[in-house]
Amino acid sequence: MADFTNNELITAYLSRQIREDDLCFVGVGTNGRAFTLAVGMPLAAVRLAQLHHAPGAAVYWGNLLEPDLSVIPEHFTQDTFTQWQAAACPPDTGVKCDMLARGRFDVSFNSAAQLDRYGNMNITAIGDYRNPKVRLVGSLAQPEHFAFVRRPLLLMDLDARSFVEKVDFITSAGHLSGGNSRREAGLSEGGPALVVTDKAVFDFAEDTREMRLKSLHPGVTKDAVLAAMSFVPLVPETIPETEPPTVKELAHIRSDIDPNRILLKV
Amino acid sequence: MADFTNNELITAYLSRQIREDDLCFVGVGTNGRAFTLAVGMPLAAVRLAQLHHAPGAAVYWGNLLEPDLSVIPEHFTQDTFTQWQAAACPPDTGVKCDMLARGRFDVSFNSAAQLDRYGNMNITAIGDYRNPKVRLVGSLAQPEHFAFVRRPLLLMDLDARSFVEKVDFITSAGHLSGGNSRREAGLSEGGPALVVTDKAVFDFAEDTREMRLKSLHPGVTKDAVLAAMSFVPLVPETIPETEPPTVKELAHIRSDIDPNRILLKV
Amino acid sequence: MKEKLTTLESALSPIVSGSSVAIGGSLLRRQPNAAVRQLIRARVRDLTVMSWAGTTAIDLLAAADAIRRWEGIYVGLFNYGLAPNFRRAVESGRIEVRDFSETAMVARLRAAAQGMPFLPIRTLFGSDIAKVNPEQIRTFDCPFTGQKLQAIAAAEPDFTLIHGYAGDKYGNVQWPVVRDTDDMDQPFASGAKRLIVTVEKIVPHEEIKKQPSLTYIPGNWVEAIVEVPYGAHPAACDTLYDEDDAHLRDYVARSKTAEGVKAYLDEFANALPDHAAYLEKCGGLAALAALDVKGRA
Amino acid sequence: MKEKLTTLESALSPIVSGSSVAIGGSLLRRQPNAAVRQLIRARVRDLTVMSWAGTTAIDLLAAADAIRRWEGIYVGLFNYGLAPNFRRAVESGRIEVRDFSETAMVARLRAAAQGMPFLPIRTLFGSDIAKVNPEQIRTFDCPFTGQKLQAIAAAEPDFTLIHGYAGDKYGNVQWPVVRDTDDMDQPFASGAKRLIVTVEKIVPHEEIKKQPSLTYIPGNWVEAIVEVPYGAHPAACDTLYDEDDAHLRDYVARSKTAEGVKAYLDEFANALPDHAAYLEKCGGLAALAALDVKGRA
Repeated sequence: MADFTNNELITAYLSRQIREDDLCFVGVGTNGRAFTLAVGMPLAAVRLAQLHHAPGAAVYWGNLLEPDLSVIPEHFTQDTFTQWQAAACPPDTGVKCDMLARGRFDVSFNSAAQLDRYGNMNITAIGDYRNPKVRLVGSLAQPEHFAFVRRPLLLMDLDARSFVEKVDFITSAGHLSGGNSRREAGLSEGGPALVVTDKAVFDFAEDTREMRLKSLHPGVTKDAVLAAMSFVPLVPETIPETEPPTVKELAHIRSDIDPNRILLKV
Repeated sequence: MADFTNNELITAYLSRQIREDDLCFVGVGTNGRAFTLAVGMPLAAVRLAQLHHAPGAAVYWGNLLEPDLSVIPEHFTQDTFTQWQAAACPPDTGVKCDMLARGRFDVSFNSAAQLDRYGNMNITAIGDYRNPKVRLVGSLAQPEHFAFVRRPLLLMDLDARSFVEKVDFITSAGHLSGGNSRREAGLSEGGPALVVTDKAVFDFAEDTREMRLKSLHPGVTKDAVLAAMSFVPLVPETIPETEPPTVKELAHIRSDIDPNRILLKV
Repeated sequence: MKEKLTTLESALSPIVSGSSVAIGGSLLRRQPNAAVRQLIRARVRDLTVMSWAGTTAIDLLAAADAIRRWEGIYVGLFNYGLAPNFRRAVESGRIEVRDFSETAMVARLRAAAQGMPFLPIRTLFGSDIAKVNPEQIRTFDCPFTGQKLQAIAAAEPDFTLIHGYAGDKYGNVQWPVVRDTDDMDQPFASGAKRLIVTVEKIVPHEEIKKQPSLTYIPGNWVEAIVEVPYGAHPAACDTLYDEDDAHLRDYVARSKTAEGVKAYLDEFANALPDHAAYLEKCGGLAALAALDVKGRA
Repeated sequence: MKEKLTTLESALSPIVSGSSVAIGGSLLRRQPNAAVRQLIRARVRDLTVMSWAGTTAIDLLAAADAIRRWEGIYVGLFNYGLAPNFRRAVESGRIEVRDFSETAMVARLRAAAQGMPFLPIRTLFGSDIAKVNPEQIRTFDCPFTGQKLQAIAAAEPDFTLIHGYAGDKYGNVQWPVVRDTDDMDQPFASGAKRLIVTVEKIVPHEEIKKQPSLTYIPGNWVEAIVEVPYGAHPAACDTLYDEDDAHLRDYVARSKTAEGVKAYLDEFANALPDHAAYLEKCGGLAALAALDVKGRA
């Protein structure tokens, strides 16, 4: 244990969720830890999947479809994106929206200010919508991801302020109030599949659709996980350990994908 | 009289229907006389308007917006269109459709296999739709022109087979059964404005919306007109003569617009 | 990325009698004629065909008695007149037609691309196009304004066939900067279920990825890509070659009778093993180069 | 063609307090910031603003207390965090917001472009975005399938402001072949009622008409065009110059308080007569050239 970093653990875990020919949505924004969560680890995970077991896996990143992930630049200014090579760069973002609504995406990487027991997420407002305590960014395509992507993967650091019993505003409808409520609302099956955090992985119970502790990262206790959440998830009797990265996966991450630690920096 | 051709007369007449800043739809197809009617005289008329009184008048031609009409090539093969210079060439024909539905077009030039008393037109089928005597080309954007263009101008040679009491199939809804029927069907005001033929010009009566003889071309009699129609249009007591082209208009047509008689050939 | 480069035979083999097929191109541009000749060779029948302004591709299929139903905005031969074989088949009742005006057809393609069962328009009030087709064109009330609108059902063909300029082995197809854009190939591709693309030329992916915004059909949407030089012949591929006037005149002349066009089809499709043999039959690449326009690389 | 080249002052003078204005660009690209500073100088208030992913342009307007209502998919400062002034104004109740997800906003823009009062989506079932906005998002039944869909009302702003790369005096605006296309400027332009465009550079029409397919905003749609070099500063114009990191950091720091940003606005907008003075204030063209990326002609 501990001959890999937490980010490497998460990246390798995520990469194993990606299957051959999957089309994966990755965001473009932010910096610092948020960049690592929203961009760095997702890109590294898809690239690892491409090198390791899913050569046909593809990314839609910004408005670049199948960008060349073989070389990662040091800095991400506008011109980095402008000059990035890719298979396609559709005329406007509407094309990506159509592909979402058409069900062409298999995986998305998502994170939120708030996530609740049933995987509903909020990136719009903390407090009352019309008189918010904190106005957040809005919605982007996060509602589309939960509505249309086959396996949305949430990637968030575990924190009692983020993992709440009920989100203040449902930006993206997850499993709503559980059970069959998502289908009854008019949404297709799907919705959030896994929540991958810095301490543990969660899935959602097949029947109630409640968040359920799926595995603990090496060295993390159940109590440490529960202490970092504002609600108590389903906890099975035995909780397996999150499978650590293999030597081969680590070699890919360190030598081929992110030798300069741009993607998994913080 | 007769120091101008019939095509010159029509072209000059059409050009006077075009006002400053009008956006005009012109088609691309066919050859021989059909080319003169669908492409040649319309392009020449808009160009004449640009040179004469409406410098801001523009054409949408094929998928070229504001094509350069200053030089007309000898032949129209595909490469002629490919290389034609224009202000814009939108990504697909859907853009033109949107502009039509949005009401951005002022004038269109139309012709049809059949046109009836109320300006309904047919380019789809002669006889029964499901068992036609003659299958025609379909519809193209002709329904859009009558639905959305402010002043559709019909340009057809007068012929009893074309000017019929009732079209076999309403491709484009003109004034339907007259009176207020067009509005009652859900269409906006507008519809066919003028019918310009080789013998006479028609408009539509304000109240009944019946086709009405508006002017006779120099040297043409009322009887010659009626003999070339399968229905009797409204005929006012006095019928003016179609105003002939001026010396200035003729000079533009002959020297500037169509010196090689490509547009007004047949 | 996944390699999708294959042969015409293999790419088209999933299209069987009874399939529905959208066919790209417009007027005399980029008709997927090489693909159509392969379908004719394969004796596919009873197709439901959708098109924008269809010309040679539709008329050839009609001549081969491969179409049961057609839906679109136009079938004709542009400046060569009406489509003789399509016309004969419709008039004899062998092909059933449903006409759509341009905004209606655009709505159908966009609905499919957007994953919607329909899109609204307000073009066809009073038109018999709507009257004869209540299955695909219905009046409804706007949920906001209450005004009458027309719902147009999405186009959902089993297959979509498009002929493009250049692509890579992963199926990414690019257009040149200056081109004739008077068509709906990108919307057709956007809404396709199973998209089969023929291109004039396969180029290295390294060329494609330098100018990703020229990719109008991403390989991600494509099931199979095939290299077929002069794949639109006797129609044109804008920026590369013009329509073959002599061939088209001959085609029209021989299409005056069903027997005449039968002989044409035997000569130019059925008797030939593949597209290479077709090109030889047309005089070979040397003869076809006479159709090239400046700019062909 | 009609000449539409004018000054920023003249182009924007029709926009008065209470107008609704759609603002183009996305994230740190092509924000029409020069135009926005002119609106601030003109003391326009109570705007209803629509945007895609809005950053500097929206936050500047919020800082100047010019916005009464905002509708769009995002306001923030991309990798510079939340939008401090927009956030403050929303939290204090001075700006009312209505959020739209991306497919919803796309539907709004396309509906406007297509002359439709709405377009359907099926994204927002179960989302509070629909719940708080029955005026613009309504459930209805598909006229064909009977399935539940959501109608999204068309975006119908009085004015649309877009910053582009290069255009001619007739208002035809072109993009470079390789560019960052992650935005909705063309759909915004397609549905605009009164479209005002600023561009980095005015070029001769003769250049434009050689490559008409690069024209993404036809002059026919444009009411006024204005040349404003570095018109997106401190944001970027992809292919020409990058975002101004130092300026943005300073802006964020000064935006910690309402007083701080007031001083910033006085300094960079109110106290300056025009865009030329702004460029001088930012060190002049020589200093700004440090932001240029290779390819600026």
